[in-house]
Amino acid sequence: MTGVPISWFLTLSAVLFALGVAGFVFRRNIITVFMSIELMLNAVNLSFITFSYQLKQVDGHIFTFVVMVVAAAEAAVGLAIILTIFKNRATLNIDQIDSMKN
Amino acid sequence: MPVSLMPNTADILRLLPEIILTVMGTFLMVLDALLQRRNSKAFGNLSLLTLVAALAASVYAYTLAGPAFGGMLVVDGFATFFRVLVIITGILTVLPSYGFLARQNAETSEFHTLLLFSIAGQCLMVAANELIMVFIGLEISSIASYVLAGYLRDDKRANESSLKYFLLGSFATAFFLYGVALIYGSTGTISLTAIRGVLSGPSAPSPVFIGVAAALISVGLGFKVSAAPFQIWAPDVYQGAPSPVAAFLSAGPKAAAFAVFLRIFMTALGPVGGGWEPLVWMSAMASMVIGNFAALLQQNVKRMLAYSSIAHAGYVLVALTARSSIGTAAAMFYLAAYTFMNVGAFAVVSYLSGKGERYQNIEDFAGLGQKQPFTAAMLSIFLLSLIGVPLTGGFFGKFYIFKAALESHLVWLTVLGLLTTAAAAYYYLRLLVMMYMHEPGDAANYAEAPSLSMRFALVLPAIATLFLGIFPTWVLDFAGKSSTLLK
Amino acid sequence: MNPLLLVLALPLAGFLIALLIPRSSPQGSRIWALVLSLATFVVSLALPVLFQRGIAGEQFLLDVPWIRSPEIRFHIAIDGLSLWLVVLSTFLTPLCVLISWRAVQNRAKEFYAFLLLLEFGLVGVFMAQDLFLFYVFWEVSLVPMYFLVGIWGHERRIYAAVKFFLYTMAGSVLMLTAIIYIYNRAGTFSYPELLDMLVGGKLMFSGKEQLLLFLAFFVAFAIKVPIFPLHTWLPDAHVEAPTAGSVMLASVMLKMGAYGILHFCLPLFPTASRACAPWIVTLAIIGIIYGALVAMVQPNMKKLVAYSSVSHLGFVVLGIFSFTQLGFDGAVYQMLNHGISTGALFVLVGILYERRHSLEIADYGGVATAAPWLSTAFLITTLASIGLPLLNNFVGEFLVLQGAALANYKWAIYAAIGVILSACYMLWLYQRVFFGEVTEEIRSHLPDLHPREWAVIVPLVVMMVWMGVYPQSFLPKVGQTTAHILEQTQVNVPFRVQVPSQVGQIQTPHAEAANAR
Amino acid sequence: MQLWLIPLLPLAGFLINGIFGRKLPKSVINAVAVGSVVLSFLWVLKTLSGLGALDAAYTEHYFTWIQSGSFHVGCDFSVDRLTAVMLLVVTGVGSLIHLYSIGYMAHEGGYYRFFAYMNLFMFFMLTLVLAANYLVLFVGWEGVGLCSYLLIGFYFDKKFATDAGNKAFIVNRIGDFGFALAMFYIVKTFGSLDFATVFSHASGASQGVLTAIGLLLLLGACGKSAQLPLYVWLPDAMAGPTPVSALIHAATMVTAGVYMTARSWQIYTHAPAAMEAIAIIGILTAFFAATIGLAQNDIKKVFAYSTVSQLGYMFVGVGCGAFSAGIYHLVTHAFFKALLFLGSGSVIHALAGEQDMRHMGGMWKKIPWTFWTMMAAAIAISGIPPFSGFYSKDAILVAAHQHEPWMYWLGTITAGMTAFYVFRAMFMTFLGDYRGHEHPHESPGIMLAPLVILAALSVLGGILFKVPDFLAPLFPAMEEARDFSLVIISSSAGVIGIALAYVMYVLKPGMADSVASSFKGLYTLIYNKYFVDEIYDAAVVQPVINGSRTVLWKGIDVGVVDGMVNGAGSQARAIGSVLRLLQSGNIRSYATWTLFGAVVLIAAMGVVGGLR
Amino acid sequence: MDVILFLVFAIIAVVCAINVVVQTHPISSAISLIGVMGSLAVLYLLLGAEFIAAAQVIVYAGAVMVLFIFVIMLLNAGEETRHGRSIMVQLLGVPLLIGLLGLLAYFVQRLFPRSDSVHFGGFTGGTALAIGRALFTTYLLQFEVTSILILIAIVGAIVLARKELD
Repeated sequence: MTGVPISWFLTLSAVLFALGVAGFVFRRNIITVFMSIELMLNAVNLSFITFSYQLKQVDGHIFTFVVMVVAAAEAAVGLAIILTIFKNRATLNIDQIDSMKN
Repeated sequence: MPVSLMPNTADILRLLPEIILTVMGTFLMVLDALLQRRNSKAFGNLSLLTLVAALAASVYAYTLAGPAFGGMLVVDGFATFFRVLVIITGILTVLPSYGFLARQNAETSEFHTLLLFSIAGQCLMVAANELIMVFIGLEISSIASYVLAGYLRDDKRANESSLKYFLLGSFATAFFLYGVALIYGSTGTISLTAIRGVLSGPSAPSPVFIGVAAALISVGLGFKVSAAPFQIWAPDVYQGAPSPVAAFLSAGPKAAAFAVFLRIFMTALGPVGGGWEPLVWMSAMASMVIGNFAALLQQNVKRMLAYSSIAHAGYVLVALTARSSIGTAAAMFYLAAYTFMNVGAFAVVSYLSGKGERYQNIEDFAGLGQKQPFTAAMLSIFLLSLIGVPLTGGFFGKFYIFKAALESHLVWLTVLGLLTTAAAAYYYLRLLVMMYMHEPGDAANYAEAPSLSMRFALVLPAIATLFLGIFPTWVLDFAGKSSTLLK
Repeated sequence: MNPLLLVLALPLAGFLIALLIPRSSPQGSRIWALVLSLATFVVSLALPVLFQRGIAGEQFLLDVPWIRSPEIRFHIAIDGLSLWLVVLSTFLTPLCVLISWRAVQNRAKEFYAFLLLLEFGLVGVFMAQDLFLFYVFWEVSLVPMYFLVGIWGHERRIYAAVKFFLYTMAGSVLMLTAIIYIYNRAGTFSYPELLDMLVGGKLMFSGKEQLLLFLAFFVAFAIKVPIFPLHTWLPDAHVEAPTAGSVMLASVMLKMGAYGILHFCLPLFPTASRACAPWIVTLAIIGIIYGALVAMVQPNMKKLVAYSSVSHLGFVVLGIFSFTQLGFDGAVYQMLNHGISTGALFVLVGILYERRHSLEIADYGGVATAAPWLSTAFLITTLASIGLPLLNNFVGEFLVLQGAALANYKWAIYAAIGVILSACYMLWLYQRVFFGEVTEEIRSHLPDLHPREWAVIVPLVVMMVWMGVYPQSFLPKVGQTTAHILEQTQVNVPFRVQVPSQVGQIQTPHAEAANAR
Repeated sequence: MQLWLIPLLPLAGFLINGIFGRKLPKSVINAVAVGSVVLSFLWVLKTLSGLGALDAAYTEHYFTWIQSGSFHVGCDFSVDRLTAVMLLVVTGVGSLIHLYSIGYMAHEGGYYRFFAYMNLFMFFMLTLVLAANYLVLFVGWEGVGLCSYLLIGFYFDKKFATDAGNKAFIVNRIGDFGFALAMFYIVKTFGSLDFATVFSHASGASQGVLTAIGLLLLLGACGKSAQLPLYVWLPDAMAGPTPVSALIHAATMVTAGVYMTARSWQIYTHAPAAMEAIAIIGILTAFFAATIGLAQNDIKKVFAYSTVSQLGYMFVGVGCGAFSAGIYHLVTHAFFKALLFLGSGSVIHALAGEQDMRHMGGMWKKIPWTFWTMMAAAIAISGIPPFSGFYSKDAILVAAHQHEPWMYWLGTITAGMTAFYVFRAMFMTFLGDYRGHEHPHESPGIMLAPLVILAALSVLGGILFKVPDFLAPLFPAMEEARDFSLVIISSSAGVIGIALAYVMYVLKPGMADSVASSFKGLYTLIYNKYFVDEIYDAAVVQPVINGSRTVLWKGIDVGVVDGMVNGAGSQARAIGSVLRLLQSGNIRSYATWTLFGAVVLIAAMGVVGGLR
Repeated sequence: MDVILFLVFAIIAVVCAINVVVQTHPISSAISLIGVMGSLAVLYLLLGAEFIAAAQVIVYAGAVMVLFIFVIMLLNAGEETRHGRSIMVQLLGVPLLIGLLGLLAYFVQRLFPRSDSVHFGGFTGGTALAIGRALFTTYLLQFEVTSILILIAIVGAIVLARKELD
């Protein structure tokens, strides 16, 4: 019976990762940028799961689990930071957060 | 699949520093909630107490060195060295923070809580012997420091630096994770020692692949140690962050991240060293050049120190490029010296910057040598050490690093490094010139005599800097002994 | 108690204690500095007295471990070469204290502290027998001088100070590289051990290694000497420095370079030094003539003296690279002579500046009428520095040129032109400053020497005459060491390196790393 | 025999007057200054009498001066007949001139300074002649140069004086340059500087080497003895007080070159080419300077050029191998030229500083003593028998004829010109009627006494002191070919010169100007000393100074080298400012940069890792 | 069967991901991100990671994304504005992305040429039981330490977001 080649999964994760990067680089709304990071993390998770399937191990799952927790924590803090930014500048456009340069 | 039963006491004791830090951190938080009228000094004293206790604990933990929690952690000389280092960094951050926080009339309890947590995270990082542990430690330390960077939440620059640090940090972390995933996928394990086993074994994956994974990992770690080409965030974040925090960021996470760097690359990826050496080599060269040259034009002292910290990361990477236990020892020694001189320099900045951190520019240091001779003298020691003048830790560290580099026949890397040192002298000298060769300006005139805690914050690192420069043997031996453990 | 250690420790102790003197009492600092530097000088006089004739190698050896790994030892000693340089430093420091007595008013405390620290560093440089220690002192002497120039200097002091610091830094990092490299090859920093290993064949440098190491050392030293074209920091530093700074800089610091070449470069890398000699001698001769010519057209007294130093130090280098006994002796003697006479010149210029507050030659004229003794002292110094017989420089220049002539007669011809030119610029200077109609303001602003200045000038003049009339009280001790160096540099297997081509074929770091492992 | 006393007495005088002079009364200064010189004169006499025949050199070693390796130079003095002659001349004439100075300088400022310098000069001059090796000789050599510098610039508030001093010192330096190089070559060849060693081995050395040494020494001699092309300093040196001109620039120092070459005769006899050079330079200088002398109006300038010219004669003597003749002329010249200078000094003194002969005339009535003594000297220099000048000049010319007839003829013409311009000076000064405004008065006895003594010496010196015979054992003998025709021709040249002068300046005073105007070009050329100073200035001095300023200092030093240094700095800053562009502050740019780094590293790892 | 399953959800994931990137309104990005997560959850199941799949839906798609949407609403962030620009992104953005994707994909291909393929039920170690055992034995420490992480997140959020007391 035909299965799905491992490398397909991995490629998918690579694609998603790249798309996450793209979102980070091209989107201007801070929140969207932040979501792109989540996308990247998901991509990585997919790789972990795939590998642990291939290795028949649970470690990858644990790692993914931890990554999820971290993502949640980061979300909490990150959104708080975004709040303060918005409070101080009344904008979510990432291009306007560049008072410090050179 | 290794199954360990419930942890025994030894495990707990080896984890003692982290436990103390977290427990006390939580306690501070609760205390803050309970106390009606809060006495801002008390929290500072408490966290100092905690840190000292943690210091003692980590020294004690060293007496029963060994792996803990089924090899998730390993408490060895190396770990202890860095635990002590980050905890000292914490102490040197707390000392100047008294006056600073008072000046900015900011909350103190959470500051110390977060600081303690972040240090706990770094202690975990340096002791971690397994990638999940590394990752968690990294995140604990990072998330705490994201918040710390934006601690003055009504300060636009603080917000901005916090956001930049956070977004780019997470961005880099994602790369790090991807690299870890690839390592895991190719070696089938996440325990560093096990990885080393696989890589040195018969069924080792192609070094090319490890190289790529290493590259991805070095994105994350390079970001944390602010090594080129991932240095770009550092100047903005350091400038925006409150000075004590900037001091902390430039030393604590950096040291911890370097510890991880060393553990992963020397221990886990050691067998395929030839594969990743060019990586570190390029990064080192870029860091030294970018850091030193960009610093030449900075007017803002915090930015200047940021660039200098980039350059110093470059020097440590040179030691890593040597790929020898001597090199590791050199890196460890240099990080120690760097911590003292850099945190010391930042302490002076936070002392001088005044309310709302008005005075951050080089001009503001004018005439400090006449108005505040003591402070100026201390800063001069730090600057001379950063330049690398003999009898200071900075010099001996560089000397030891380049010795290691030359032993590994990295002649031209050494020459380049030393030449950039010479160029670097210029921007440190500008500060000396300002302090001693110009007439006092506002900042120097209005600066009140340093408080007791500030005096400690200056004298301790100064003494340490000179001690490392004149009697390096003791530290060197320890570093040398523990560096061999990485193999 | 080892006298060397005492000579080294006194200034350091003096420095530390000077820091404790309250800044409210500058007089205290002055007196303290004077007392201490005099004490140091007196102690240092024990060295030539106790110095044993006929021992070429190190004397008053003190060797205690300092850092365990890499093994660095606190290893100090002196030989006939460093003996007089040490004494020179200790001799000049009290004079510098005296000459700054009134000139330095603001932040006197720091000034004298730095002066003592400087003495410590300089003396240390000449004593260190451990390469690492040598480097330490080399750099340590840099810092106080940087501050002396930068804080108490004239208008463009900051530019000068930074330039001075960076120039030296750039050179010394190369030296550091070489030192480390040698350590990695030989496993020791101890200079005597290294020599033994070289002699015993336990340590061998390939032609290229030796050449590159030699150059690394040489550039560092050449900047300090300074050798044309690395000299441009000197005029600025001299002009901007306070009198004491100029004196210490010209009289002692420049000697660090020449001393380094003679004491380290030649014995460690005999073949390379001999191979490079022609190139270096060419530079030295260019320096001699060039320095003199440029000095001739300087409108500023200190600048003039500075360029004259470039010219004089050219003789030293010429003597060294003539690889003859006479050349060596002459070079060493010339170092001392230059120390005395140029030091004196700076002192006298300083005295003029204190009175007239100008260094421009054009602002003077007819001083001889107003201040006859000052002019006499200046005249004697001038004559000394243009190498008039019976005054010190003559002996040195004669030996150097004679040595050069023995090595290659053409060198002597070219170099001797410098002797003519020196007369031109010095006498012209003297004429413009001291001769001519005396203006009223000169007459009123230029009192003659007062006792404190006498106390500075007389010793210097006495030394000029003594060293000129009876050099035998100095030369023999030097000779025994230089003879030793000469035999160390006898290369029995001469190889001809074509310097440019050799330097050209430098390997890439990758290649280095690759064929290393 | 404490030879060292001879120079040290004047040195003591110098130290005493130099250090305490300002406080001392004139009488003490005189006592010290003159006393010391006279004492050393007496000591010379005692020494020489004690040394007896002096067939061999008598040497004293005091201490090793310089030692390096096997090479060493001692502080040694030695006396042989040549030295003896020089010692007598120097101390003798020296004493007289010191005596004279008491009167001459009586009203000058810096009295003590003057005598201190004079004593110092005596010290160095005596060191020079007593030296037993080249280096000690060089000490004296440079020392006398120094003293002449100091004394020429004695009136240091006058620019021309100090200029002249510098000129003298620097031109001498050029000579010393040659001398020094000669010494280096000697050491290279003989390994020692002691006369004894060098000369005893001279025959062994190759001719080429000896020629080189000889020529280099000659360069030194040319500087010191004001020969072509380095004579330019001597005429200017007249800026100093007249006794200085007499002592240093006529009698003693300027003859040092002759002494030195004669001293080194062993070298020269083995280097004919060098000797030829000496002779040619000598004769040319003699002629050349004489022509200039014809048209000078400053009385001291006249005698200055005459000195140059006479020194030329001495060189001819040495160059032709007639060393003793050269020395002989040196001695007699010391007498009459010193006398001429002192006499002119007395005239100037009488006229309160007037030096231009056009403002003189008819002085013989007013200052007869001066006139008659000077007349003796004038006749002597013109080589009229039996005056001293005749013998020495005659000896030289005879030798010249044996060597190269054309030299003889040129010498004879020069002799005629010498007679002409000396007497021109005499007539313009003393005869005719007074053209000045001062009220001349005869000088005091203390000044006249030396004049008289010197006059006597100029008259009888030739007969009394047969220097050649005295020196005969020292130098190689020359076959004596006394050809009276030569003698008559040469001395008659002198007579003609005098007669011509008498005609032009006494009988027909207008004639001189008409002659001058008829040979306008030639006259202006001579009158302006062939523009040599101007040429040197334009050809050497200015180019060097301007070149150094514009090219070396502003160009290379400030421009190129510092340009590069500062350039490096600005380059670094340029790099820095490029890096600043990265730091745009924009998070997305930062992310892109980070991404860039990541991609580069990954790619690099792939490539390095051998990806294919 | 598996292949179809994979392809369907892979395509959904990619499309949604692209949507995340191209949408200019954060809400639509957030919605499509949830889509990605959902489809990934299915793929997790395919890979035998039951527990993670569940967690993915509950924690990620549930809690975290809700938080996001909440904040978006709170700040009522609308269409993103176009101030300022970044030359760097415009110049390097696309090529770098292509480079990254190319490299990653290429390496992944090169690493796992061995075509052991995935089919449902090929690995059943991902049950809640297995995960739980691992978490409370081998990875106990990690599990405990994550709690600190959460704690910090709380403190941090409070520090940054709470109202000024004074």
